[in-house]
Amino acid sequence: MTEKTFIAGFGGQGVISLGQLWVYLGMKEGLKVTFFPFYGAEKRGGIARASVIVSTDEIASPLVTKPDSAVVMNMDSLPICEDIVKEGGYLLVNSSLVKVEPKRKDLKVVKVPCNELAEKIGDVKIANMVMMGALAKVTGAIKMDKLEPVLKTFFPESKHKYIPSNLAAVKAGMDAV
Amino acid sequence: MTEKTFIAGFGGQGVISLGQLWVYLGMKEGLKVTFFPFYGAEKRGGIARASVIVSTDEIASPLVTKPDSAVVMNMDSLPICEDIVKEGGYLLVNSSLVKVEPKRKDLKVVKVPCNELAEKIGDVKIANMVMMGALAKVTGAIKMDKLEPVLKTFFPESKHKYIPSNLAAVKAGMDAV
Amino acid sequence: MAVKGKTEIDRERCKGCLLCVRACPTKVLDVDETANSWGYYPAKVANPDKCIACGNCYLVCPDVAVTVYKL
Amino acid sequence: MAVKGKTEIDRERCKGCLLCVRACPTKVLDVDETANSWGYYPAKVANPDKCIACGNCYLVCPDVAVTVYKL
Amino acid sequence: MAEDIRLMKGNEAIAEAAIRAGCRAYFGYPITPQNELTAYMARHMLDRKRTFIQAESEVSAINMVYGAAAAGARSMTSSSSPGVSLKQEGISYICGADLPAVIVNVARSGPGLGGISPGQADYFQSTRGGGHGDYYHFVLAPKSVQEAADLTYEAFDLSDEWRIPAMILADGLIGQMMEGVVLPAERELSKLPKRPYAVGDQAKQGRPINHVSSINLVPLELEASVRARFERYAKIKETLVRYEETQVEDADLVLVAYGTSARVSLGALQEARKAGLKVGLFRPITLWPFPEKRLAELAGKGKRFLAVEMSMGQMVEDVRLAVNGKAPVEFYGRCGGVIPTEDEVLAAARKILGK
Amino acid sequence: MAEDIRLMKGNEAIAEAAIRAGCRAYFGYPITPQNELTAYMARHMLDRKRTFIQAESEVSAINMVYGAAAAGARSMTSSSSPGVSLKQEGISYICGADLPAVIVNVARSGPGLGGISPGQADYFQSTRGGGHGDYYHFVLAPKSVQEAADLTYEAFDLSDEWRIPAMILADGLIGQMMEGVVLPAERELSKLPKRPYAVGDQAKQGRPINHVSSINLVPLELEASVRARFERYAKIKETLVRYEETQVEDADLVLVAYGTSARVSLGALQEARKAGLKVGLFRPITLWPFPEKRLAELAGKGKRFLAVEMSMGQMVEDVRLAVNGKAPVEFYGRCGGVIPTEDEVLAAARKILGK
Amino acid sequence: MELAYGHPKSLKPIQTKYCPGCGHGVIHRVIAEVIDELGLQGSSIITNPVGCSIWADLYFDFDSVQPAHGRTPAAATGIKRVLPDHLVICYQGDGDLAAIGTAEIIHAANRGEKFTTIFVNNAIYGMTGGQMAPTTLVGQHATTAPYGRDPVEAGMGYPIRVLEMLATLGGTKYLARGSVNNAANIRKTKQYIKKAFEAQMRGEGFTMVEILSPCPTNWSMGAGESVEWLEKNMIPFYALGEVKNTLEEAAK
Amino acid sequence: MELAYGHPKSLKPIQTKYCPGCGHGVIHRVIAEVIDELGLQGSSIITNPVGCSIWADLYFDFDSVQPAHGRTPAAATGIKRVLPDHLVICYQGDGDLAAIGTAEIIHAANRGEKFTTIFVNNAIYGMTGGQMAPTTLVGQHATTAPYGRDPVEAGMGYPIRVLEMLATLGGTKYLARGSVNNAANIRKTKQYIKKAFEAQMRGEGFTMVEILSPCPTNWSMGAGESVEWLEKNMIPFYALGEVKNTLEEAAK
Ligand SMILES: Cc1ncc(C[n+]2csc(CCOP(=O)(O)OP(=O)(O)O)c2C)c(N)n1
Ligand SMILES: Cc1ncc(C[n+]2csc(CCOP(=O)(O)OP(=O)(O)O)c2C)c(N)n1
Ligand code: SF4
Ligand code: SF4
Ligand code: SF4
Ligand code: SF4
Ligand code: SF4
Ligand code: SF4
Ligand SMILES: [Mg+2]
Ligand SMILES: [Mg+2]
Repeated sequence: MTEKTFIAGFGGQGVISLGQLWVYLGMKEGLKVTFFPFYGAEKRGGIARASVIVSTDEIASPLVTKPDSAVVMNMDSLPICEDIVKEGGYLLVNSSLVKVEPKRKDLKVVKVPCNELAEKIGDVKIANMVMMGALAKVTGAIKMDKLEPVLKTFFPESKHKYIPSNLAAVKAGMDAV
Repeated sequence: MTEKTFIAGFGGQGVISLGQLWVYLGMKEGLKVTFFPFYGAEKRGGIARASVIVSTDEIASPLVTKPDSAVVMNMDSLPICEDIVKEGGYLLVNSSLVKVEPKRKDLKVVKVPCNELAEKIGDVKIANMVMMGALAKVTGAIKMDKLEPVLKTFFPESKHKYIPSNLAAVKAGMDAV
Repeated sequence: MAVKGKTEIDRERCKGCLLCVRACPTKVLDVDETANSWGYYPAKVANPDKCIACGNCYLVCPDVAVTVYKL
Repeated sequence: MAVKGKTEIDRERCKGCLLCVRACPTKVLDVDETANSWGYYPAKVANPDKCIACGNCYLVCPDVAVTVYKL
Repeated sequence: MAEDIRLMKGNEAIAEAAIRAGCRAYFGYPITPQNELTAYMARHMLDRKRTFIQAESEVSAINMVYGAAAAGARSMTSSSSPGVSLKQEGISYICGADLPAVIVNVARSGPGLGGISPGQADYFQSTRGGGHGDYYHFVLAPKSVQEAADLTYEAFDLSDEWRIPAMILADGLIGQMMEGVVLPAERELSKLPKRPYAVGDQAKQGRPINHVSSINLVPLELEASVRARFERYAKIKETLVRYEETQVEDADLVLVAYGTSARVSLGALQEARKAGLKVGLFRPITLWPFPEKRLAELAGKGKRFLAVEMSMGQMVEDVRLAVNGKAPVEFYGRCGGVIPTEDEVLAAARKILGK
Repeated sequence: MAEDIRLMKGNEAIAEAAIRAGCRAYFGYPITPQNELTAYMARHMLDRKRTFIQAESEVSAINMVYGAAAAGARSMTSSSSPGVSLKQEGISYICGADLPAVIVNVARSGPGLGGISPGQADYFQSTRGGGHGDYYHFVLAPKSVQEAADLTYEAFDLSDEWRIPAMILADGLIGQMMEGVVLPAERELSKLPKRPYAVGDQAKQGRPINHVSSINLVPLELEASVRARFERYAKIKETLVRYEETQVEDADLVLVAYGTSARVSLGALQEARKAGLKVGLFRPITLWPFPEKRLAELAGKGKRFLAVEMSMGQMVEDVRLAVNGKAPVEFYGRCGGVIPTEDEVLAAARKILGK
Repeated sequence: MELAYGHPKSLKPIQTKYCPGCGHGVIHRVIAEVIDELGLQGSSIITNPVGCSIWADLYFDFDSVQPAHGRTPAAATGIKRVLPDHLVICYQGDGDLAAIGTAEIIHAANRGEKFTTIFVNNAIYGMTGGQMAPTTLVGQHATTAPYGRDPVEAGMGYPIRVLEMLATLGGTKYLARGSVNNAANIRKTKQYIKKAFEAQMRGEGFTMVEILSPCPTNWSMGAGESVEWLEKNMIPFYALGEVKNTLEEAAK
Repeated sequence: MELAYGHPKSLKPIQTKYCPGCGHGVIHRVIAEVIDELGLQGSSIITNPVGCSIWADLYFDFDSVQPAHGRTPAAATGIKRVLPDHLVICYQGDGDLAAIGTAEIIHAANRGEKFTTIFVNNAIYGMTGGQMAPTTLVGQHATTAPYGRDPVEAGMGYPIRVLEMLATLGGTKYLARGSVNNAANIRKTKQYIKKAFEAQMRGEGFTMVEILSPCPTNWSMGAGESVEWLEKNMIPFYALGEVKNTLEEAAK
């Protein structure tokens, strides 16, 4: 199994932490993983992108140029993601912000109203966690069966108070698809 | 004709200017010339050496490692010069300062009491010019027939007053051998 | 107090730092409730009548998003 | 003036700068008329009796060619 | 759940590995894309009361390394391309003085300010002495975060053993990406190899005085010292060459690539094999000493070669020198911070194979 | 009496030729064995009210050149090996910004402080970008004082025409020796080629604003600009390669050498011919672009090659790359400031020829 | 209705890449205003440094040159010597000027190079993401001073008052320190810059204006908060005003 | 008969390569004397710069390191940080310290590095044959200032008073200027050096002694004459004495 995912959004949407946590979970499940952020020179705002791969085998190129799945967190990111997903791949769209339809017809489009679901849980900042739940569910790449203990090792002690809402967000994402 | 000469003495004996003037004269007589000083890092004192070549043909290596003639201006310089002069070459020795006999028997040793002759003319600093006269005479490499006009172009106006004594020194050197 | 002014904010140029709001002595300016196309919540002219054309808002604006007229 | 001194110059170490000669308050030192093996004309102790062991010659000598004793 | 694996950026893994290898003094100057390395060192070296200095420039940093190394400490600096150019004089000095040191280049794209995206166009500078004079030093090129940590750790030992600095040449992708890494064990500072030539504690050690320098104005003596160094180089070339081969044995075409390019090339190889093309991958791990013998051997077996680089063609010269006309050597490269894709490399391979 | 011949040091001849070529701004920092060059410039540039600055360092000097070149002036710096290492970042910038400039390296022996005697161990640094990134620049290697003057003079034109800096790579012997030289004619400053891309007088010229820079953070754009530069390189390689051959046609063994080594090799050749050995000499004048085609051609004719260098073997790699296995390439070198003698080279030649 | 304050001609009307509240924007505008007032747009050249202002060329509507990090004064020297009748502005950040470029600024100043340095002191490395600068205050946090700048135990050195240091040099003619924290200080800063540019055009010698400027991003603060931090911490240490003024005009 | 003044232990009894009358020799001896007096021969390290004193290691009888030109303070920083209990001496010429090494000395000083810099100011580049140094006086001739140093027309800059510049930095604890022109000043210079070394061993911060020193060769003068020139020209410009002294000992 190899799942190559391309994640795109704007700065502040938690694209980077989504990617990092995704591969961290993969690693904890015994998979090989890579995470590569796009690093620009702007300090605030602007685009945020990451290539993430989780695999049972050794990973060749860490750069995801033909993803199995792509995550579209905002409007701007739709064209680029649509452009590169492999034939028949997954396109996970944050439907809270992305209001247009993808043009390609071969893709398995999965709409997740991340912001709304996150807001329901009480914090729009965990929209990315909602998306992660959805991604796990549709790709099956990561089981997420030991999510809670793993989150405890990922977050520093001081942030453990956010774990319940994160768990809820992931669950909401899984349930939404 | 190619005359490769190695000149050695100590700093202050005019080794560098002897070499430079020698090649300048050669150049003015239409020869190809090269002059290469040994440059050390000490500022004052120490050894002074130069490789000089005058030739009717294009000059290959400017480094004189097997000289046709060698000029020994002081005691210290004798061993090194004796070491490298070619079989049967000229060894011109400043006999005012060099009191020992060369060991090699194949060389044409020419003794020139440069300091004494120069002092006679009135300035020990032109001992090097005495040697140049001798060198020209024994090697025949440079005619020195237009010495006076050439010296005028070599020396800046301010030093033209020294030309007569220089001429006298060269002549003394020629006459001495 | 005699001088009256009119201030314009370029919503798209504005990055919502609100330094102008802070700098305005007469509280003409305030933050807008809708974001511009970059996602910033720009400053807006909330109390146009109070403007005295002092230029403070223009001076402190890092994005030359303000124009001030004397009426 | 009570103190009497004795100065020695290391002829071979000396480079003939004559700073010691210049520095000696009592004119103990002078230039030598024969060169050392480097070709330098070193300083020499010309008037040994005048030495007051003030150390000036030692202090100014760039070549540590001077030794001064108190008698 | 795998144990003891940490998810780290390449930059951080290099830093942590250096600390565990016994790095006692780090000197750096900020530059993208290696800033996490310097930041990591700031925190963790200070925590351990070891020396961390943000130097006033890359030039200072490399010369601080020179001093610290001369004083006996395992020392390190890191930078990225323009900053490494500034270190060239210093590197030449370190080589000339036979000092161990570790230098990390998380390379970006040049020339000039260029861009901050990953690049491999510092190969010439790294492997052929961008500085003046006759010298070489180790150049180790990791392909992963794990290898970045491992090679950094080893670099300190190699460098100490041979009195030759070791450079880790990682491109920006290796520095910026995160992967799982198992970190090497922490070395005890007191058990690191001694440096009898270092300055310090002279009386305590009761030894003659030491002088660390690269100067010799007597040509024959200087030549002798250069030749002695080249004898060490020759021994290193015999014993320390390192590379990795993937399906090279039966390959018609061997991709030659290091670092990120090798990762991409491996992907291309996998695609090629699926398509029935006999493609192999030869990955130099030591760029200096370059695995020239093994490449020459492979060339003798009738294979063709395709060098893949994130440059306009630099390592390919070493491949050509190794192959020495015995087989065709082609080149595919991207530059300016563009990372080649697996498809592009596959296409280049297909073109050569005519399939 | 030959007319207009002046007896000059190589260093002085380079300086005077630069002035005559229209050098308007010189920036240097003292270093042996090129000090006469800086001193000559001090006197004669000041005399002409042109810009002479003794910079605070070599780093500053090359960046002053960058500024002056960007402002449209023919500009120059000179140094020797360690100083040239310090200029590598700046050279990379100049190349990245497509600016003309002339850089002189009167090379000594390294690495590190090394010695001050002549060396040729900066060949790699000069020809393969000691700085970071993909770039090349002209490297011209004079063999005599005359050629030092001529190549310097020409370097300004080449550099202006191609917007690529030109380096004069002369070893300390070329810089220090005196020979007769006929100097080129003085160029009128007002008639030098214009630089429409330079900054200054924007309103007067009524043009859009100019920006001189080497930065581009968009990888595809940066790649395009690098590729555009490499297209110029390709054209240069087609048209501007320069070399000198001596008795190569019938030679069994071709000595390949530049600068001082070529002079020594010529002497060895003469001795060899006297002894009836068919030895020739191939002297690259442009080290970049290297005369690889011609060497390949000669290699096809069954000749053998002996590269002679004042280094541990650097240019020999270019010879090997050019010959590409078609003929044996041997190497004879001295280093550390030792200049090989004619006898040594002859002996090396004899050994290869088995005579 | 009369325009009182509007976009200067010498600045292009485009969105900058600077973070919200970044001081560079104000400083750019003030420079452009002075150039407009002096009528020098067509004969001005700016050297924009490696730092956040590396894109200054995108914004200023006149010629520009982008030199290597810290070598801005060296490049400006080359430019000004070749084009002595131009207004040459050497724009620098505190990393560029006071760390890697220390030698270059000191010697350009000492030679009395006739360009004007605009020194943007934000007490941090902006572009590279918040490392310690030579001007970082004692105790201030940075990624490379994770426990705050510690001059003694960690040997990180003290914040450098650049103008006071340069004032010891013979070639410096006019050195002033402004700030962009409020309208009054921005007006003063503009006056300093104008004096410096005028002196440059009279060919007087080295002129420099240091400007205290917020970097909300790397100070990890909001824009307003960062202005307050600047006022509370920077201004007390970096005293505002003319540090040295030996201009002929001043002598009169 | 009692030895009053003799060869110090920490200096090898060999002929130096320095020119007759060169100040480096005196300075070497004084350093060695102080080290002898403090009993530090076995735990001292000197960094000898690129300059005429590049051979200092031949003369001093303790460990030494030869760094790249101008980077002497950077190397000394590396050494001292690794060996904090050693006496580390950073020996520098004026070209090394005040030109190419400007950034290095300023930042080492500002960091308060706990080594002592001995700064030999001979107002010229000795080793390379007489080029202008940053400390060359106005009007003084040099091969690169053939008509004399001309700060205005030729833009060659002014002689830099390094200590006065460094005094503005927080890390500097003790800065003094001596001279080797006569016995009295040599004695004073030795006191300065001793204070600096003692402060270093107490771990106080950056200490530096500048020493005015003749270079008869490149000044084209005899030894005696060069001492006079120094007295007449250098001392009036480079005032002797302690420029800054904030040592704990002084505070007491
Ligand atoms: C030789 C070199 N070293 C380091 C860098 C990385 N770098 C880019 S900007 C910068 C510092 C910027 O800080 P500052 O000068 O204070 O400007 P600011 O961004 O704060 O305005 C550094 C270190 C570089 N580009 N080149
Ligand atoms: C990078 C570099 N640049 C230049 C030189 C040449 N160089 C050797 S010594 C020296 C200057 C010496 O002057 P100073 O520091 O004043 O020492 P002094 O000889 O006067 O004691 C220079 C420029 C060098 N060796 N390395
Ligand atoms: S100061 Fe300018 S950018 Fe900031 S909120 Fe006001 S108008 Fe917008
Ligand atoms: S001009 Fe003055 S009063 Fe008017 S909005 Fe701006 S700051 Fe307020
Ligand atoms: S000072 Fe020393 S070197 Fe000079 S003359 Fe006197 S003893 Fe000799
Ligand atoms: S010790 Fe004093 S008195 Fe004696 S010789 Fe020396 S300087 Fe003269
Ligand atoms: S990082 Fe700081 S200096 Fe850079 S643009 Fe943002 S606020 Fe301005
Ligand atoms: S050149 Fe000057 S500094 Fe150097 S040894 Fe001679 S006198 Fe001393
Ligand atoms: Mg800053
Ligand atoms: Mg000096």
